[in-house]
Amino acid sequence: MDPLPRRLLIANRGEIAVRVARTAREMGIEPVGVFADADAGAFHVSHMGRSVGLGAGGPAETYLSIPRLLEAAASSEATAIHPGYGFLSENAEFARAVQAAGLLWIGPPPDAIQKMGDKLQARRRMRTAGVPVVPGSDAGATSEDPSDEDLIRRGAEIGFPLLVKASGGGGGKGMARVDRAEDLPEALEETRRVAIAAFANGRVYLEKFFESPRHVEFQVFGDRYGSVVHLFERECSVQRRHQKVLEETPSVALDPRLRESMGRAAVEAARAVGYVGAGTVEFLLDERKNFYFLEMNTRLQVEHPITEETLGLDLVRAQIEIALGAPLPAPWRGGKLLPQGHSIEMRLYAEDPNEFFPRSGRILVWEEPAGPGVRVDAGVGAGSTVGVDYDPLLAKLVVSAPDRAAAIERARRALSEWVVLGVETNAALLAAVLAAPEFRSGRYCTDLIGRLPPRAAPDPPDVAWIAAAIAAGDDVPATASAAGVSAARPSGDPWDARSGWRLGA
Amino acid sequence: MDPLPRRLLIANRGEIAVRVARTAREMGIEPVGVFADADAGAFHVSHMGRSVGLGAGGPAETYLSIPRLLEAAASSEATAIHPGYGFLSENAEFARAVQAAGLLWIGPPPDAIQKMGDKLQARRRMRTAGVPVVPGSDAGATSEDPSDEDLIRRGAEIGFPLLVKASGGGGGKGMARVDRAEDLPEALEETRRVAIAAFANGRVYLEKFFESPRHVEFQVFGDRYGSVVHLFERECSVQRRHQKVLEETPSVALDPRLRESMGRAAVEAARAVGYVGAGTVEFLLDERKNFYFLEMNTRLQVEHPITEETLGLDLVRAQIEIALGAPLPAPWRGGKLLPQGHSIEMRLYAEDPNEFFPRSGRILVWEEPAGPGVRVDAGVGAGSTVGVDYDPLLAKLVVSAPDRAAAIERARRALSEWVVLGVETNAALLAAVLAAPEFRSGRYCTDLIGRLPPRAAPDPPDVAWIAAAIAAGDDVPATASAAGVSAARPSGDPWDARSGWRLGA
Amino acid sequence: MKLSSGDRTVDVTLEDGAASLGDRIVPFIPRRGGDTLVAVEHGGQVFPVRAVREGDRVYVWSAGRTFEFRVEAAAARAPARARSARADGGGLLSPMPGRIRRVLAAEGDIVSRGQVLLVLEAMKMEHAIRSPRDGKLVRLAYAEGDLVEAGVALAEIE
Amino acid sequence: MKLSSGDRTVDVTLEDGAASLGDRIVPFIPRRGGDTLVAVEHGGQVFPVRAVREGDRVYVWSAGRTFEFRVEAAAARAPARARSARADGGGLLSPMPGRIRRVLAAEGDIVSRGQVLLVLEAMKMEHAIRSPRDGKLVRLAYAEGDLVEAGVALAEIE
Repeated sequence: MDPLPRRLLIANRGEIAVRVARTAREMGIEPVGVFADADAGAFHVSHMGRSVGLGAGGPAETYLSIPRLLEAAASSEATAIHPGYGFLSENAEFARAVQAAGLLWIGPPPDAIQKMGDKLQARRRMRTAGVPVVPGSDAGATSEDPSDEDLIRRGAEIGFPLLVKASGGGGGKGMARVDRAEDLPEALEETRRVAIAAFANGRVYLEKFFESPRHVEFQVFGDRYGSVVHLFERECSVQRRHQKVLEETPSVALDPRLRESMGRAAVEAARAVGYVGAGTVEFLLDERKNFYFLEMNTRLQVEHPITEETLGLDLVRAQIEIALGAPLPAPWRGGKLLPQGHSIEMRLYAEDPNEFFPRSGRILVWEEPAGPGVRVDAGVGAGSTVGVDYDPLLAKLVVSAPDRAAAIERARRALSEWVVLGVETNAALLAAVLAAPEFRSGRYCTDLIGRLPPRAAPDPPDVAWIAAAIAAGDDVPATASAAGVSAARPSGDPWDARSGWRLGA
Repeated sequence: MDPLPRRLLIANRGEIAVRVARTAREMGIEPVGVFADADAGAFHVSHMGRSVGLGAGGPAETYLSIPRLLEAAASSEATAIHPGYGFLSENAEFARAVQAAGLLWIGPPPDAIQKMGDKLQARRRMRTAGVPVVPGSDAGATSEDPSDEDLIRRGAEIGFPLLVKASGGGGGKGMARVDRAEDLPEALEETRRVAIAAFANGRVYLEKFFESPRHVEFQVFGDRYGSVVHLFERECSVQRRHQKVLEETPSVALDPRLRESMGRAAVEAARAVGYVGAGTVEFLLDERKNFYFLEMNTRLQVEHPITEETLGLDLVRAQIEIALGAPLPAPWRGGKLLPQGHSIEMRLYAEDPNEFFPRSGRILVWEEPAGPGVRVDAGVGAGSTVGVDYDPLLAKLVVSAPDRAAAIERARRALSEWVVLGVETNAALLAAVLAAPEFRSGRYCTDLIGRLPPRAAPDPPDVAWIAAAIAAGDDVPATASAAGVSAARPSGDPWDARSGWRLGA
Repeated sequence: MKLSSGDRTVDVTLEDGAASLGDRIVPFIPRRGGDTLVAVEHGGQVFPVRAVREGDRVYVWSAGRTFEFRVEAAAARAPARARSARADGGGLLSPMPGRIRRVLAAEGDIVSRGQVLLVLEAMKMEHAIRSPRDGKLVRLAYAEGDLVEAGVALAEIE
Repeated sequence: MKLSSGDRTVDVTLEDGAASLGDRIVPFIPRRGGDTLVAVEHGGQVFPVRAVREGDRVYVWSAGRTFEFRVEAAAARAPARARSARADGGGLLSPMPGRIRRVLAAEGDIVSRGQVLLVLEAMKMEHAIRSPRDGKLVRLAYAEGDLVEAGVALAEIE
C-alpha cells in the first residue's frame, strides 16, 4: 500500500463530508474541507482540520467547479480527493482531472465511472456479461440512438405503462412514466429536452414498468488486482419521488439462494467494467423474484452505513486503502464476512411529510437521538441554516439491533428522541413508515409511501399549547407555584392528545 | 414471561436513567423518572415519558429515600422499578421494599444482593464454591470479626504492603493501603471508623496487596430457572483513585484458556448466591496470570455498553425480560455468543485531569462525537448544571471497531470531536491514556494513570487567543475582510501550537 | 395571547401556576434547565417539552412530536398572508422555497389549465408550476434565477 | 483587552480583519453559523473553533483541545483572587467545590503538619484537608454542611 496522504480534500458538504472526515482522522490524515462563500459557517466545516473557500456562487461555481476544487487542494497541500456522493462523485472528467493533477482519486477508475454513467452503454455491457437487465427498447436494437418512430414501435411491443429514461440520467432523475401510447411522443420529447439540459446527452430509451417492484442493491468492492466481492444487500424500496427515504439490511425479500445469485450478478456487473473501489449495483426485484440490473452507482452510497453496521466495517477506510493500492482484505475475499443483526437507515429531510416539498430556514433546536444501537450521521446542527441550493438531507439516523423487530422499535424510540425545531422535516413520514403494518410485515414495495394515509398534523396536547405560550412570551416565573388553582382535570392522563380536550371553536 | 409493565420507574438520575429509559421505550414501556427538587431541569427528565418529584433535600432525602421512591411509583402508577447503578441499586432493603409493595424489582434477588454486599461473607462463599479469592486475613479464620491483635498477627503473615478493607465497602471505597507494620493499628482504627459511618458495618479484614495487578471483570446473567452464563470480560485496569476511567473488551491479558477458566469461576460465583439477573464478577489478575475474586456487583455496571457493543445485545432489555420470568435466551445458554471486534468505554468526568478534583458549573457548549462506531450515553447536555452532590460522571463515550488498534484511533477521533465548554473535564486524561505507549501495547495494569506524565495545560494556538477575544467582546463584524492587512505569518502552519509563537512577557 | 395551530386559534393566558386555554384552566409549573424550558409539570407529573419562538412562529416538541404554532397579532389581523393569497383564486403560490429555474410563459399569454408556466428548483428537485385553469396570465412576479419563499404569489391568472 | 491563560497574559486587540496579539499582528476573518462563531479564517484557510464567555472566564475549543482564559479587568487588578490567596502561606484553599463533611479541629487549636482539619465531600468523593505545617489554627471559615467553591480559603494557620 502506498503511504497515506497527509491531507485529504473532501470535495463535498453536509453529512457525507463529515462522514469522510471522521475516517480520515482515524487514519491520521488531516481532513480538508471546502465551502462556498454562503456556506462558510456550515456544519461540515467544523469537522475538518481546516477548510478552504471555493468563492462565491451557486453549486455550479463552487462544489461543482473542477478548477476551484483543484486549486483548493493545491492551496491546502492536500494530495488526495474524496468526492463523497452527489456533486462530482460520478463525473469521470473530474476523476481524470484529479489524477492528471497528480492527486490520489478516492474512487473508481474514471473509465468505469464513464461506462456505468451512460445507461445504454451500461445495459449493453451487462447483457454481454450475462447480468439480467430490465427489458427495454435497447434490447437487440441496432442503434443506441434510435428515431422516435423506432422507439414508439418498441413501446408498443413493451406495453404500457412504461418508462422513458435518459441514458445520461440515474438515481430517479431523467425519467418519466407513460401510461398510454398516445402520450409517448410528448414524453420522448420532454425527456430528451430535460436530458440535454441536465446531462448534455439527449439519448433516451424505454423500459418496461413494474407495478410493485422492490429496489434491492448490492454493495460491491474491487481492488487493483482484479478481485471483486460483494458486501451483501440493502433493501431500498421505501421511496418518495423515486428517491430513497429508508433503507434496511438484510432485505426480507431475499432468501439465501436469491442473495447468492444477485450477489454474483452484482460482482459480474462490477467486473464487466473493471471496477476498483466501492460501488453499488442496483436491482429491481419483481413480484416473482426475478431481478434486473437497474444501474450502478460508482461511488459511496448515502445508505452505506447500514452495511457498515451489520458487518462492523468502515467502508470509507476501505475506499482509501484500496485507492492506495491495498488488496481487498483477506476475509472479504474468503467469503468470511457474515452480517450480524439488522440495521435501518432513515433519512431526515428538510421537507414536508406529505407532499415532500423542500423546506428551508434556520434550525433553532437540534437534539440528536443517541444510546445503544443508534448512530447519527448529521450534516447540520443547532443554528445551521438550511437553504434551497443543496440536497434537503439533514441527517441520517442509523439503528442496529439483533433482529428486524427490535431494530424497528429502536428506530421508533430514536425518532421520538429527535428534537428538530425551526425547519419542518419528514420525521412524521418516517414514523408513519415504521408504524405501517405493510412495512412491519416486510412485504412492501416501492409504492409503500404512496399507500400510507396522509400524515395529519397532530392535535397539540395541552402541554404543547402551554409550552408554546411560554416560548411566545416567556413571561412566567421559572418556579411558579400551582397552589391555590383548582385543577380542571385533576386525574387521568390530561396531556395525551388522544384523550384530550377539543378546542371549542 | 409475565406481561410487560405499562410504566417503569427509574430510581436514578444521569446517564443511567436515560440509558434505562431508552430500552423501556423500545419495549413499549413508559419510562417514569424521578428528580430531587434542585434537579427538576436535569437532563434525564427530558428522556422520560413523565417524571415525579422526590421533594427537597440532598441525595439521602431523595434518590436514596425508599419511602419517597415508592410513593413516586404509586403516584405515577408505575408497576416496576429499575434502580440503575449506585444509589439504592445494591441495597437489599430497597429491593425487598419494592417487592413488598407489589412492584416488580428489576434486579437480582435481595438475598443475593445481601450475600455479595458483605465482603467477608462473599469471600467465604467463594472459597466454598471453589472460586479463588485474594489471600487475606479471613482465610481459615475462626471469627469474621477478629480482634485487632489477631489482624495485626495475620498482617505480619500476609506481608506488607497490604490492604485494610471494610467488609461493607466495595467499588474502591472503604479501603486503605498499609505499607509498614507499625501503621497497621491506626489504619485498622480509621477504616473501621469510616466503615461504621459509611456502611454501618465496622468489620474489617486484610488483603494481600498486588503491585501491578489488572482488574478484569466478567458480565454474568442468571435466570429464575437456575441457568447462569457469562457474557465475556471487561478489562477495567485504567483507574484513578481506585475508580475506573476507561474499560475495554476483549482484554488483551486473557488467552482463550484463561478466559474460559475465569468465565467458569464467574459463573460459579453467581451460582453460589443463587443469582438471577445481571451481575458482574470482578477479578484481580496478577502478573503471573493468577486470578482472584475481588467482589461481585449485583447490578448493571457503568461499563456494560462495551459488552453490548461487542455482542450486539441490549443488557437492560435482558434484565427486564429475566425479571419478568423469561429464561436466558437459548443462544446464550448454548454458548453461541461470540464477541465481534473491540470496544472501549471512556468516562467523561467533571474533574481536573491531573488531581481528579471534582469540578462544578454550567455546561455552556456541549457537542457530542458521533458517526461510525461511536455511541454516547450522556447524562448532561448544553445548559446542564453540574453540582457537587452527585457522581461527576457526565457521559460515557463508547467506541467500537474491528480491532483494538482501530478502536483506539476511533476513540481519539471521537474525543477530539467532543466540545465541552464551561466545566472542566478529564478529557485530556483520556486522550493521554489513549496516546500512552503502555496502553497502546496492551501491557498495562492499574498503576497506568499514576505513571503517565502530568497533563500540562496546553499552550493556546493563535486561533484560540483570537476566538477568546471574540467571545470576550464579540465586537468584530461577522464578515470582516482581511484585505489590506499585512500577514505577520503568511505561510506555513501558523495555527499549530507546536510550531507556534511564544508570548513575549 | 392568541395562538393558532392548524385551523384552531386559542386564547392562551399564563398566570402564576395556571394557564387558561380558551375556557379551561390548566394548572402547571414550568421547569427549566438553565434558562431553557425543558418540562412542564401538571398534576404532580413532569412532562418534557421543548419550545422556541422565531418571528410569529413557535415550534414545540412534546412526547416525540413536533408542533408549529402561529402567534396571532393582538389586532384582528385575520388569516395569514399566505392563506389569504391561496384563497384568492387568481394567485398561484410557490409551494416551496427555491429558485425560479425556467419561465415558460410571458405576461399577457393566454394559458390553458395544466400548462407549465414556471419551473421552480430547490434542493436538486424540480417542480413544475402549472396553470390552475384556462385564462390570461396577467402577472409574472419573478424572473429566471430569482429566489422565492414558500407561499408567495408567483403569477396571477384572470 | 487583556486575556490570560495559565501564567501568560496577553493584550489582544481585534480590528477589522486582524488581531494584535501582544506585539504581533495576525490577520483573520471570523466565520459564524447563525450568530455563533464557528471558525476563524487565516491565510485563506478556515479553522473550526468554539468559544464562550461566562463571567470573567472564556472557554475555547480548537483542534480537539479545550482552553480556559481569564478576561483581566481593565485596571491593574493584578493576580486573581484564588491565586493571591494561594500565594499567601497562611491560607488553606478548597481544592474543589463541595460540602464540608466534617470539621476535625477548632479555632485556637495547635495543629501539626499533615493533621486533617476538615473533610470536604463532593460527588461521592471525600477529600481530607490537612494542615500544611505546624502552627495555630486562627480561623475556620466554614462549618459542617456548608457548601464551598473551589479556591476559597477554608482555614488560616499562623
